[in-house]
Formats: sequence, structure tokens, C-alpha cells
Amino acid sequence: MNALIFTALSGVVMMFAGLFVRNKQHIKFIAIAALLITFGANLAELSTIAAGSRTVYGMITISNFSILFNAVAFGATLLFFLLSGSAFEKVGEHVSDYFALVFFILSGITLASSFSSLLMLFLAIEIISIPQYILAGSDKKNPKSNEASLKYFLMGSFSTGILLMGITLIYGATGTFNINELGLGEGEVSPLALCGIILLAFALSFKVSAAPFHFWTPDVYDGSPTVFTSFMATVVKAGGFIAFIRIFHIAFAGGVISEHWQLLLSVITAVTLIIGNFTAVFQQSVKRMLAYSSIAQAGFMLLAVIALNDLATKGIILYAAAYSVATIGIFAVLIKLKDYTFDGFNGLARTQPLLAVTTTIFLFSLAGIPLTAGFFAKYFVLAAAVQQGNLLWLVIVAVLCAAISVYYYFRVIIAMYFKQGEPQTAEITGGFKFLLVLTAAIVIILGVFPGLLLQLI
Amino acid sequence: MLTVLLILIPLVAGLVTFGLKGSGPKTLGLIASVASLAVTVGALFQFRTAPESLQLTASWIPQLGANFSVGLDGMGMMLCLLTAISFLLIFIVIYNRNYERSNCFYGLMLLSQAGLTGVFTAYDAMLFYVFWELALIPVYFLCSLWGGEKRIPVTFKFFVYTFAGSLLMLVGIIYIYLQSPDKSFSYASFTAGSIDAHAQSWLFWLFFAAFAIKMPVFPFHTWQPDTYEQSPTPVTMVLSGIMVKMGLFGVMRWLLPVLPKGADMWSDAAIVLSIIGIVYASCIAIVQSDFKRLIAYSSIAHIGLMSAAIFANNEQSLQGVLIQLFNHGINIIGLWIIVEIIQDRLKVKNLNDLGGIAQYAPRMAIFLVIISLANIGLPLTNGFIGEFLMFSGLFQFNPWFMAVAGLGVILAAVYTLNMVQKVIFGESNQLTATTTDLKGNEMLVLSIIVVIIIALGVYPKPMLDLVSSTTELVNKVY
Amino acid sequence: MPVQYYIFLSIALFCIGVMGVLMRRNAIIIFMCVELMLNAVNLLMVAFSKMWADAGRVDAGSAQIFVFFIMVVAAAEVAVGLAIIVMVYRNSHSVDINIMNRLKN
Amino acid sequence: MGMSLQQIIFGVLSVISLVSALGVVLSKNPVTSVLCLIVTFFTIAGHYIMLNAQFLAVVHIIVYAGAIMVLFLFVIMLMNLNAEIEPQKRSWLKYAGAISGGALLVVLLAALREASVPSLKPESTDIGLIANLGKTLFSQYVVPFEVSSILFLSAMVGAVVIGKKED
Amino acid sequence: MINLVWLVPFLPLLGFLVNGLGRRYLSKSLAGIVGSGAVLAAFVISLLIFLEVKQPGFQAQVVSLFDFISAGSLQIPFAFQVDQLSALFLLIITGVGTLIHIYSTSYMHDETSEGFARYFAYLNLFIFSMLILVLGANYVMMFIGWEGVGLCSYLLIGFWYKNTNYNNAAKKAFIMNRIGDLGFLLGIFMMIVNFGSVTFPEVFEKAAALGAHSAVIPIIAILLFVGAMGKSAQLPLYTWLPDAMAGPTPVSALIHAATMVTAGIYMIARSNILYTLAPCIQTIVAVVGLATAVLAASIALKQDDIKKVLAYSTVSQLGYMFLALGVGAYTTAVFHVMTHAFFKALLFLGSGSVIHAMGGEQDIRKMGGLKKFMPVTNITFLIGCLAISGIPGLSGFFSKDEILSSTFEVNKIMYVIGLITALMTAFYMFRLYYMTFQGKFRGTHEQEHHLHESPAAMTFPLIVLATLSVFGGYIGLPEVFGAKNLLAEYLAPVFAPSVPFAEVHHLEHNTEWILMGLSSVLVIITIFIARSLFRNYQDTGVQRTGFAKVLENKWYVDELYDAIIVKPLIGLSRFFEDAIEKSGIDRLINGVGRSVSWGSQQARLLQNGQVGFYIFAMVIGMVILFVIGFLLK
Repeated sequence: MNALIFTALSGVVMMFAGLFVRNKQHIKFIAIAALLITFGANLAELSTIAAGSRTVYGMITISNFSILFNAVAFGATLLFFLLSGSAFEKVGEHVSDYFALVFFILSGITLASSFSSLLMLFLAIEIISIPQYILAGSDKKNPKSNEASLKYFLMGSFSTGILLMGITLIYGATGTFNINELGLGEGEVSPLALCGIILLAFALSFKVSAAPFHFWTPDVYDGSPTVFTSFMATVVKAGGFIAFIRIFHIAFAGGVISEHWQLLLSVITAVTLIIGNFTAVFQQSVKRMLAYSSIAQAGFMLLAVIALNDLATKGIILYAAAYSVATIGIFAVLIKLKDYTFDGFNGLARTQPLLAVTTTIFLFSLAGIPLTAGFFAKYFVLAAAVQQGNLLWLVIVAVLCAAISVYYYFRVIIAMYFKQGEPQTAEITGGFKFLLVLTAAIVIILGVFPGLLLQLI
Repeated sequence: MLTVLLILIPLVAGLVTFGLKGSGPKTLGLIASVASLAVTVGALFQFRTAPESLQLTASWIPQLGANFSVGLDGMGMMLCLLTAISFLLIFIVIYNRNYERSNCFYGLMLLSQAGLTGVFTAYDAMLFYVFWELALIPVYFLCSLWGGEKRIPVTFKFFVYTFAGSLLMLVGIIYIYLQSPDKSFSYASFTAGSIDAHAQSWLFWLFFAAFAIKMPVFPFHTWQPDTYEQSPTPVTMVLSGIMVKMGLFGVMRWLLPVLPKGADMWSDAAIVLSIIGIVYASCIAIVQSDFKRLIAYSSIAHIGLMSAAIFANNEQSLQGVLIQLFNHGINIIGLWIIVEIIQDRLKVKNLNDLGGIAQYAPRMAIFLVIISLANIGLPLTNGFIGEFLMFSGLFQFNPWFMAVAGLGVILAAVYTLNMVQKVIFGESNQLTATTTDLKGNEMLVLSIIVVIIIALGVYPKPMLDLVSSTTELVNKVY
Repeated sequence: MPVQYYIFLSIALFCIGVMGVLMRRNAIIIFMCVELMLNAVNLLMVAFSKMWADAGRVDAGSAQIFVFFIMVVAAAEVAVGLAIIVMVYRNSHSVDINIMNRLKN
Repeated sequence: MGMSLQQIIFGVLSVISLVSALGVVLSKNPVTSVLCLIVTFFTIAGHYIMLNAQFLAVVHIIVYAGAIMVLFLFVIMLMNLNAEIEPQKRSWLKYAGAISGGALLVVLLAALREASVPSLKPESTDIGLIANLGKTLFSQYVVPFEVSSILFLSAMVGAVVIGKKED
Repeated sequence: MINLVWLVPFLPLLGFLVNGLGRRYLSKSLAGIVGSGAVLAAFVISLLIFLEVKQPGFQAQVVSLFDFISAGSLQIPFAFQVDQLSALFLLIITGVGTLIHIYSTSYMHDETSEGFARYFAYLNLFIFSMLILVLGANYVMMFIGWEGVGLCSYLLIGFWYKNTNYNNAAKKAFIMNRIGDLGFLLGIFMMIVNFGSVTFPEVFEKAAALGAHSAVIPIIAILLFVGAMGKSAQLPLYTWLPDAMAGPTPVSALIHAATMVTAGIYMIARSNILYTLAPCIQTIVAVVGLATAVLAASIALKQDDIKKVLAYSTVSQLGYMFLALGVGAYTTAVFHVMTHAFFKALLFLGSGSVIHAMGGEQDIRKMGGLKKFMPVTNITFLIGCLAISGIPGLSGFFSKDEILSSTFEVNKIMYVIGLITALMTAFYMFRLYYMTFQGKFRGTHEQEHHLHESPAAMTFPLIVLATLSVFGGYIGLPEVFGAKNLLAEYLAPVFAPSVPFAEVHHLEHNTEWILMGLSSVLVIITIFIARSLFRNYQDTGVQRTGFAKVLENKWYVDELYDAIIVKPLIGLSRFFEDAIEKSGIDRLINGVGRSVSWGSQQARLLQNGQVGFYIFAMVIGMVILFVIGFLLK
């Protein structure tokens, strides 16, 4: 509950900060401070619900799990603020409003991690989505940004319609919105419920950009201001997944019904993995490549959604953390570059060795190479899928796609280390370098001792 | 404790090396490799007196049941010894070379040593996998940064190929882990035999894919000649001397004991592939005109024999393989050193551009002849012992397999002698007439190699004793 | 009267909305079709609400509250959506979605 | 078996709503589309009343017909859009859209055909009364009620960010 | 003394090490002394051992040095076995070896001191390997020597490494030997599988226990024989031996005439029990031997290179020995090995002396009349020719005649062919003799000017060998002469195990006399024919035609092998590389990569930027997934 309250309050504070604080630097610091407080408040709640969970009016249920996920999301956002916060200023005038929107999105994410009513799920998704439409279009003069915003908005509201139809059908079958009382796992499968679940799966697939509902992703990520892409592709996507896994694992697990949607989601996962990885291979822009990579990574996270076991829930948190941190890191470097194409990275290892090394670590993590956080993230979702038993074919598809993913991640490494060039970079401060190294260190530490995070779950 | 030290020395030295300048890296590299060798020898003594003191298990990821569990048995001991010796030899032989960004070069070399040692000592499947990948990364960078013209696509192919194989193995590891009685990655629970025969039959291929690509076994080998050709020669030495042993080691440590029924089911298929590889690679070696590619194909043929012998899975064949792991490593590194020297002197590696070197560099010629002979398994060289036992074991498994594999012996003579003739015999040309003979450090390294070749060829008993404990283990489980 | 009727009606309206989204190029019309979809959902929700109320569930009213929230959200969405459409129009003097393809591949 | 009054009203309302919905989709003039949509909304409001959702019916009219559609109309007027401006979609894509939408309809109907749901009882219930809804809304549904304020805040901020003219 | 047997191979090894490592620092004379001295010392020890072994009732002794290979149940010690057979071979090897070393000190004097030392190092290494071969107490030890001698042969044939042809000859020798070696190796593995051991006594005991009806023994026997074919240059693996003449002539004398090539005979004699138990394989051995003998002899008829004639003669004589082995006359085979070692070494060294004098010329058409320039060489060479032709009273007569009579006992047709071969031998040897030493000199004036008798270091071995060629036969005097066959008696313990299984043939003494007389008369007639034809040979320069051309070109066997083995192998290899490796597997692997990027390009097109299309695709996807997830289930 703290998380929700504090994020919302922080958002309000940021709204007003724009009125009273003229110095944009200071706005950033206020945002960081607010986030730190939120982070602390969130963790403080951990002690109060040490045993079990707390439910508020049957609408939201706060548990260790949700708090931990919030902590991951806040932590990632904090890194995002620290590394790329100053890039907010370059987007437009309404710096404080952008921060406010980010905080509102965060409150949506806290809802996504703790909802226990379908109504709250709907609200959470809308609270996450609406500010994103705006952030995507925040570079108002830029036609690309306009286009991204409109595309995102149109498709997003279309998917909202599908989501709502799904919820309605589920309500029709069960008569309740409370996900703990749906009881769909028991007894015969009602066509209404099944239809509803499938539509819900489609809508959520849209939010996490799973194929064939992924089409918005590359365009929106590409067109949005890079700094917001960074946030959208990481923390927000993780929020989508937490909602996804929450509803499917709590409400739809068990019985015949899960076999139905597991089959469906396996197909979606396979297509997502293949489309995401294949399309990423031929991109010219690193930013767009990262958009496709986010689709590909979504395919991996979907494995955790399909697999109904303990490993999956652990895996999704670890994956969210690992993926977010690494991607935020890469975007932070990308923002500093003048040229977003692969060629823009040529020779970076010579001019900015530190940037190159940290980027390499982030890319390793995304590719799932051991001793980076990404490896254990992949390990967990794969293990979850293997444990599920009948998903081995999907696991094989996934690992082969992971091998393909090396192809485009390593293109960046090849450009940085093995090609000649003089990449143009914005001014790189010592503080930025320090933070970048810190981020890389987190990736490595989580990769060597994933137990640090796992013991919390 | 010594086992951990074996990994730590190159790891720490490697990391430190990145920060050094001037001749610091090469000096530190040399010191670290001497220290590694010393520790290895120390471990060897401890292995004789108190082998259990070389085992160490520390908690790593308790939530997963993954431990930092390392240890040395005869096989691991021998491969660690090979690693330590090889790196020392490599560092000595390249001591007077000046590599651009030498701190990175030596740093990456040492890191790869740490990774390799880790692979050979890991007694925990997760740890094994981590080291397995870790050994690959530095090599990838070494090849891509200091390699030949086509290095980038070639090493990239190598990386993706082996990475894909490793991932398949990871799936297998996960499956076995989930089936293990105590949800642990430890060697003991992996070999507890909790996998049913049906699962073993497909798990076999997941593991085999990873190992076969690494070895490499026909038809998974096509990355190898290109990579050997394009890599800087010191890295090629690491690749062909030690790294390919990872695959063979993997089969013996993580395939046969873990999936005995699967191995039993598919051993014929694996052996047939291996044997096809022997004949096939030997034939191709005959018509190679590139020095490095020729040795690369010869290596495929040799590895093919080893992998066939492993899957024959009897006492003699396994003992032969274990011996050969070491000996092949030493011999092939010897060959590469000569390649390196010739390339350093003459900047060519096409066999048709060479010839007549024996007149100008008689010492080098002699070393080349001896090492080549060891490479084709002439009696009283180290190559013979392993080949004899492997063939003998393979013969027991199936005489026809052995007879076909034996063709490799003949073909090996053909291409090896061709190579020797084209490189050192015949009339010299303008270029080769400028060849200078071995320098001190090169002389030292090659002498060490030749001493090992002869000593182990005449008196292989210590080596056989060292590995006999391991083969007992493999057979017991089987 | 069978609830089936309402289901069919709502689905039909919903799919007409979907068709509209697919067939039109004008962003505003597309948006209107989305609103049509939402209304189809609302209608069905209300029908289900009545159905469960008839079945004796005391909390059947929550479905109507849900509909209320949908309307609320739709209103907010319209505000944002129209703002975006206006912004796009200001920059490119068109709301034709087909000419928006700077971002592709 | 004769049809009850309810069924007759339902039939009439449904036909009107479907036709006007199609009008929204097919009409070439955006203004006509808006007007058709408003008709649809009214028929839906009629359904609401039949389903004992009196409060919703009122809110529906106020929010949709009164506010939202007026906004739409404003925007359309503002942009001075009319039928000539919107070029026709390439026809195959248009048909493809119609066909795929139809396919979705068929699939959904096929899926829900067998759904066994009870019939609605003709007698009215009181769940849709303002008093009851208000009680539920401000007790059990207070959290979403508050949370929706976040939504509005962000929509508000968004409208400012997007709409405010910069120099 | 027996316990010091390790010194016998060790001394040449020491010589090898000293010469090999110190080749830059040793003077030529020192290198020669070290090389020859080591072998001489080994000879002395061998002689002492022989004297001990010669004692009646001597039992074979095994001297174990250390464990060579121990893998589970398989134990292979590094051990030497001293018995009658090995002791005899020790004598031959070190004895002939010493002479040839001494000869070489002079013959190789034109080499640089480094090359000189290298030469002696190789030669010593060869002696070492050969001694390991015959001393080995098990088949693996034998195999070590077996491959070792192959290696030394390779090194020595290619001694003048600048010459590509020599290198090719060396390579050919090594590879053909390896083909045989593979057979040998397979035989060893057969033993390991079936007998669990490779040591001689155990293998022989277990083989004897299996008896004549086992299927295993013929397989082992034939596999070992394949090894022998390679090493002893039998059909079809004989073509390397004539090419091996590229090496220095003393090498030809030592390796390719006296010692190495007889390793196959040694092996079969050693394994006599295996062959006696496999009569069908014995027949194969005999037929192969005989065929080789005839074929090689026929080729020798039309060769013009002095060393080539001798080389084919060697192949032919080796065939003779295999014939003897094939008909079960093991002693006789060993006897012929010995006598052949004497006279063939003599002939080769004689030819070396000639070549030395002729300044490297080897074509006998360009020689003639050397008698007056090189008296010692002439006489000794003549003795060699007489011995090999089987003139009664000389060593070759006894051994060859024993072979023929043993063959007669078994098969008359074989006897006839054997006899014809003997006549051909006499013919080409005297053709060689007359063209070289008689008549007028046909070389250049410059050559004539330089003609001279070779120095003492070269003539001394010739004289010793000539003496042995004359008298060496008397130790194996057939019983028909009324004396005891000393050799047979001496070797009896070695062949004793075979006796119970061998078919007993006994030839009437009269028949034996008749056969002997017949062959002697025919040989003498043949020699006179050769004399009349070639005593005053004049080089007409006319190309040979018809059958003579076929013989001159060695029945085109090299060309045949080239066409059916070498070319197809190269073709296959190229096919592997071009078709399978590059356009097959590698293209497939790269094709995976390429299809990924092709797929990527296609997938990119889906992302066409049109929202309408995106939503359309979503709806289509929904419909399809609905069908999959709902209706199909």
C-alpha cells in the first residue's frame, strides 16, 4: 500500500515541482529523492506483513512478492533516473511533468503487482498505458514521436477493448471480479470463461509485446524519445509481465483450463521468440534492435507465465531485474551517442573504453552469458519451463533463439571492439561513468551471487 | 585449497594484467603461469598422498542447490597439468613477440586459463556450465582482436555455434537437475541414476551436441579449420591443445557417468560419426595447402579417434583417451609453435611457399620431424601409447570400426609426411633461405615438448597410473 | 429472455467496432470505433450483472460499478487521445493513419 | 409462443443499434459517423434501462453522448474534416478488414454458442439504483475510486504536456 | 651375459644420441668411430650371447626392464627375449651392420661433417630399432621396432632431403609400411581380445591350446602376414622397395637387403605355430611369396639401374623366403635370410663401390670393363653373383636348394615356378655382372679417368662378406650331404611347438640329389647364355618394345597403383573438401546463418509501418489462435 501511496504522492509532488522549481537539475534531484523515499517506504512495509499478505477491500493484496517486485521496479527506475535523468531535459519543457508521469506509471505498476480484482487489473493497465501514450509523444515537434504516440494510443485502446471483453466474459462465467474467487481451475471448462481467458491473454500479450500483438513495439520504441524508450522497454514491460503472471497463476491455474491457455501461450511464445530474434538480426539502428530484443526477451519471460510453478515466479522477478538493469544501462550509453546505428558504435572501445566495457557486460547479460545476471534469469525461466514437463519443444526453440540473439547483441560488441571509427559522444561526466560502473557491477554481482536476490523471494 | 588456487591464480593475474603497461603483462603472465604450474605439481603430489584434500565444496547458491564444488581426480589432474604446462610454454614462446595492447592480450589469455582450469575441476554441473562458457569468451575476444583478415565473421561463427551447443546442454543440465533426488547440481546427485532410459536417450543428444561441437566431431566441425586459421597462433594453441579437450572431458565427466543408458543406446551412432570424421578429415588434410588448416584437419581426425574411443567405453579405450588428452595437447601445441615460428619469420603459411627450411634451420626441422612423428603415433613417442590403447579398446568394441578408424593411421602418415616434406625438405626458395634457426626461448620450449614426447613414449607408466583411478570410476558407473 | 441474446448482440457490436478499426483510415473514426467496442463490453457487463442478480448474488452490482469505471477511464482516454490526435494534426495536417509510416521495418 | 414486450423492445433496440453501429463504420462523412454513434449510445442506454441499470443509463447518456461525443464533434469540426478529405483505403485492405472482423465474429459466436447461461428474469432488481451503487462504490470500491484519480491526474498532466503550445 | 642383453640395443642408441646431439661438434672421424664402434660393441656382446645360447638345452630367457603399458588386465612389459632365433638375428644385424658402418665411413666421406654425423645417427637408430624388433619379448615390442625401422628407412631414404624424388620415395616407403603395420596392429588386437596377452609364450600356448580348427588363428595369421607384406615388400606392397634405392647405397645394403626387409620373415618364423595351425594362410603365404619372386625377377631382367636390379632381386629373394615359410620350411627361410644377408649386402656394397668409382652413375649401360680398374670389387661381386645364382658350394646354393626341395615336397607346380625364378635370377645377375665388369668401358672419358679401386674401408667389408657368402652355407648343410644340419639343430627349439601340427613330408635322398643336379645344371647353362649375350654389350640406344617394355616399366604396377589408389584418394579428398566440406556441410551451417538473416529481412517487411496492417495482423492472429486454443482443443 505504501508503494502505491508514495508513488502517487510523488507524482503529485513532481507536478507541483514544475511550478515552484525553476532549475531543471533540481527537479531531477527532487525526483530521485522522492523515489528513494518511496523505495524505503515500500521496503518498510515488508516488516509489517512479514507473514502472509494483507488484502485491502478485496481489491489489492500486498505480499512479500509484490513488495519485492516493487522494489525491483523502483530500483530499476532509480538507476534509470540516475543514469538518464538528465536526458529528460532534452525532450521538452515539461520536465517535472515527465517525472510525474513516470511516477504515475510506477503507481500503476505497484497496482499490477498487487491487484486482486479484475477491476484493479484494468485500472492498473490503464494507469500504466495512458502516461505512456503521452511520454511517447512528448517530443512534440518530432513527427516520429507524434507517430509513435498515435500508433501506440490507437492500438493500446483497441487492446483495452479486448481486455475488457475478456474480463466481462470471465465475469459472466463466474459472477465475481476477485481473482482469488474465480475458481476457474475447478470443474468443467465454461466456454465463456475460456473465451474470456483467451481474450485476456491477447490483451496482456499486447501489453508485453508478444507476437502477433507486438507490432506497436518497434515503432513506438523507435519513435519515442530515447530516454522514455528506456523506461518503457524495461520497468513498464516488467510491470506488464507481473500482471500477466499474477492473473494467470493465481486465477487461471489448475485443472483442464490451464492446459487450454498453456497451449495457446506456447504458440504465442514460440512465435514471439522467433519473430523477435529474427527481426532483430537485420536492424541498422541499435535503438530499434533493442526494441526487437525486448520482444525476444518477452518471449523468454512468457515461458515463466506458461510454467505454473515456483521457479517461474522467482524467475520472472530475476528476469525483470536483470533485463531492466542491463537495458537501462545500454540505453544510458545509447543516449550519449549521436548516432544510434550500429556504425555509431564503431571504435567506441578505443575512445571510451569504460563505456564499451560496461556495454559489453550489459549485452552479455541480455544474451544470457554466465556470470551476468541475465544468465540466471534465463536459467530460471528455462528451468521453470522444463519443470512444466510438456514444454520441452518450446525450451529448445527458446535456446536456439537465444543463440540467434547472440548474433545481434554481438554486432554491437563487434562494432565497439573490432571496427574502426570515431564515435561522437555527448559529454561523459565522471559521475555518469561511476554510475555506469555501478550498474555493471550490479549485473555482475547478481550474476555471480544470484542468491542475494533469491533469498528475498 | 590448491584446486581453488589453480583457478584463482590465472583469474586474479588476468584481471590485474589489464591494468599493466609496457612489459608488465608478459612478465606477469609468465609469473602466473609458472605459479600455476608449481601449484599443479604441488597438487600432483598431494593427489598421491591425500587426494581427498583436493576436493572443496563451498556454498554458492543455496537456493538452487548449486555449490562451488571443485576437485581433482586423475583425469582432471592431468588436464590441469596440460593446461598449466601449455600456458607456460605458450608464454615462453611468445615472450619476445610484441602484441598491440598486450595487457588485454595477456589478460584475456590468463582469463581463458582460469576458465579452462575451472571446467576441468568443477564437480558441480552449474559451476561446470559457468566455466564452460567463461572459457569461451576470452578466446572469442582474443581471436577477434588479434586474428587474421577474416577473423570477425569466422570467430563469430565459432562463438555462436559453440554457444548454441552449450545452451542445448544447459537444457539437459536443467532437466537432470530437476529430476535429481535432492535438487542439487552436485556430481553425486547427477550420477545418482535417477533418469529413466527414455529421457536419457534424448538427453544424450543435448549433451552430445555441446560436446560434439566443441571437440569437434564430424559434421559439427566446420567452425574449426577457419577458426584455427584465423586465430593468432598462441590462441590456436589454446584452442586446439586444451579447449577441444573440454568436449572430450565433458563426455567423460558429464555424459558417460550421468547418462550411461543414453550413451549405451547411441554409442554406435557417436562412434560412426567420429570414425567418419577421422577418415573424412584425414582426406581433406591431404589436399590442404595451408599449414594451419592442415593441422586443423589433422586435429579433427585425432579428436575423432578419441571420441570414438570414449564411446567404445571400455577400460583400454578410456585409458587410451585419457593419456591421449594430454599427449595430443602437448604434440599439437608443439606443431603450432613451429607454425608460429615459421609465420613469425617468413609471414607465410601456404605450404607451397615453404620448403628447404631444413638447410637453414636444422634444429627446427628436427623438432618438426619429431613432433610430427609423435603426432602420427610412432612407437616410443607419447602419441603411440594413447593410440594403441584407444585402437585396442575400439577393437574390442567392434573390430570393423577399428579397422576403418585405422585407415586414419595410414592417412595421417600421408598428410603429415607431406607437410613435413613441403615445409622443411626440398629445395629452398628466396624466402625460406632467410629462415633463421630457433632462438633460446623457442629452443627451450620445443626441447621441453620433445622431452615430454620421448619420456612419456618410453615410460608412460606414471601417466597411466595417474588416470587409472578415473577409468575405474567411469566403468563402475557404466 | 436468454442472456445469449445479449451476448450475441454485444459480440456483434464489438466486432462491428473491430471492423471499423480495420476499415477506416481516419484516426478519429478509428477511435470512435474503439469506443463502440467499449460500449459493447459495457452492455454485456450490464447484462451479466442482471443475470447474476437474478441468480441471487448480492454483489452483482459491482459489475455496474465496473461499467462505471470503464466509462470513467474511457473519458480520460478520450481526453488524452484527442489531445494526441490534435497534436498530430497540428504537425502533419492530417489524421490519416496510412500516411504515418516513418517508423517501419 | 408470442414474444414478450421485453423481447420486442430488445429486438427493436438491437436492430437500431446494429444498424447505427454499421453506420458509424460505413458512413463516409465523419459527422454522420458521430451522429450514428450517438444513436447507438442511446439504444444502449435503452438496453441499460431494460437491464435495471438506471443510474448507468443516465451516466452513459451524460458521459458518452453529452461529453465524449461532443468532444469528438468539436475535434472533427476543428479539423474541418469531411468525406472528401479521407481518401479511401485500398480496397483489398478494406475487404480484408471486413472479412477478418467477420471471421472474429464467427469465431467468437462459435465459441460462445454453447455457453450455458441462465435466462434473465423479467422482474426488475434494485442493484442499479444510485443508493445501492453508491454504497458499494464508497465502501468496497473506494480503493479503485481513489486510484482512478491517479488516472485522471495523469490524463490531466498528459493533456497539458501534449496540448500546451510551446513558444 | 643374457642379462646384459639390453646393452645390445642400448649401445647403438647411445651412438645415435651422441651423433645426433653432437653432430655439430663431432669431427667426421669421431662420428664414424662412435657410430661403428657402438655397433661393433653390440656385435661383440651379441656374439657372447650367441655362444651362450648355442649351448644345447638352452631355454629362452626373458629380460624385463620395466612396465611399458599396463591398462587394466592388459600388461605389456618392456622386455627382451633371448632365444636361438633372436640370437641368430642379433648376429646378422650387428655383424652385417658393423661391416656396413665401416664401409659407410668411407662411402659417405663427401658429406659435410654435420650430415655425416646425422647419417651415422640414423644408421645407429636403425640398428637400435631392428634390435628391438628381434629382441622384443612380445608383439608390441616387436611392433615398436617394426615401426622404428620403418621410420629409419624413411629418414635414410630421404637422407638427401633436398631432392624431391628422394623424399617422395621415402614417403612412399613409410606409407606402404604403415599399411602393413595396420594389419600387424589389427593382429595384435586380435590377440589381445582372444588371448588377453601379447607375450610370445602366452600367445603361442593359448594358440596351441585352441588347435587347428579355431577361426581366430587364421585371422591373426593373415593380419600379421599383411604386416609382413609391407615390411618385406611382398605383393602387393612391394613397390616401395625399388624406390627406396634413392637412399645411400650402404643403406640399401643394410636396410633394404640384409635386415629390415627380413623382419617379415622373422615375424612369421617367430609366430610359426600360428601359421602351422592355419594351413590355408600358409598356402596364401607361399603363393604370395612365389608370385612376388617371379614378378620381381621378371622385372629385374630388364632394369638398367644397377641398384634397381639388385632391389628387384631382393624382392624376388624375399618372395623365395616367404615361399619357404609357406611350405613350412621355417628353418630354411631363416637360413636363406642369413645367406641372403651376406651375398645381397655384398652385392649392394659392391654396387656402391662401383657407383662411388663412377661418380654417382648407376646406369649399367654406361659401365662395362670395370674389372681391370676395380679388381677386389670385381671378384667379390662375382662371388656374390655366383652365390645368389646358386652355384653349388656357395652359400646361396644350399639355402635356395633347400627351399626348392621343400617346395617340391608340397607342390610340384610351385617347384617348377620356383626353379624358373632361380634361373631368371641367375640370368639377370650375370647380365648385371657382365654389363658392369666385363667388356669395354662405355662411360665418358672423364669417368674413365677417375675410375679406381675403392679404399680399404670399403673393400674390407666386401672381402668379409664375400668370405661369408662362400662359406656361410655350411652351417645349414642339408642332411643329404651326410653331415648334421647345424642350423636346423640350433633352431629346433624355436620351431618345436609347430612340429606336432605340421604335416610330415620326407623326400627321398635320391630325389633330392636329382633336383639339386637339375637346378645346378640349368643355372650354369643360364649363366653361359647371359655371358654370351652381355659379355660384349654395346648400347644401341634402341627403345625397348613389346613385352620387354612392359618389364622395363615394371609391369606398370606403379602406374596402376597411381590410377586405382592415389588418384582416387586425391580425387576423393578433393571431393570431400570441395563438395562436402565447402559446398556441403559448411554451406549448410552458413546456410543456417544466412537463412536467419533472410528470415530477418522477410520478418522486417511485416513491420510495414501501417497501423491498419498491424491491427489487421493482430485480428488475424486472434482468429487463428482462437481456432487453435479453443475450437481445436
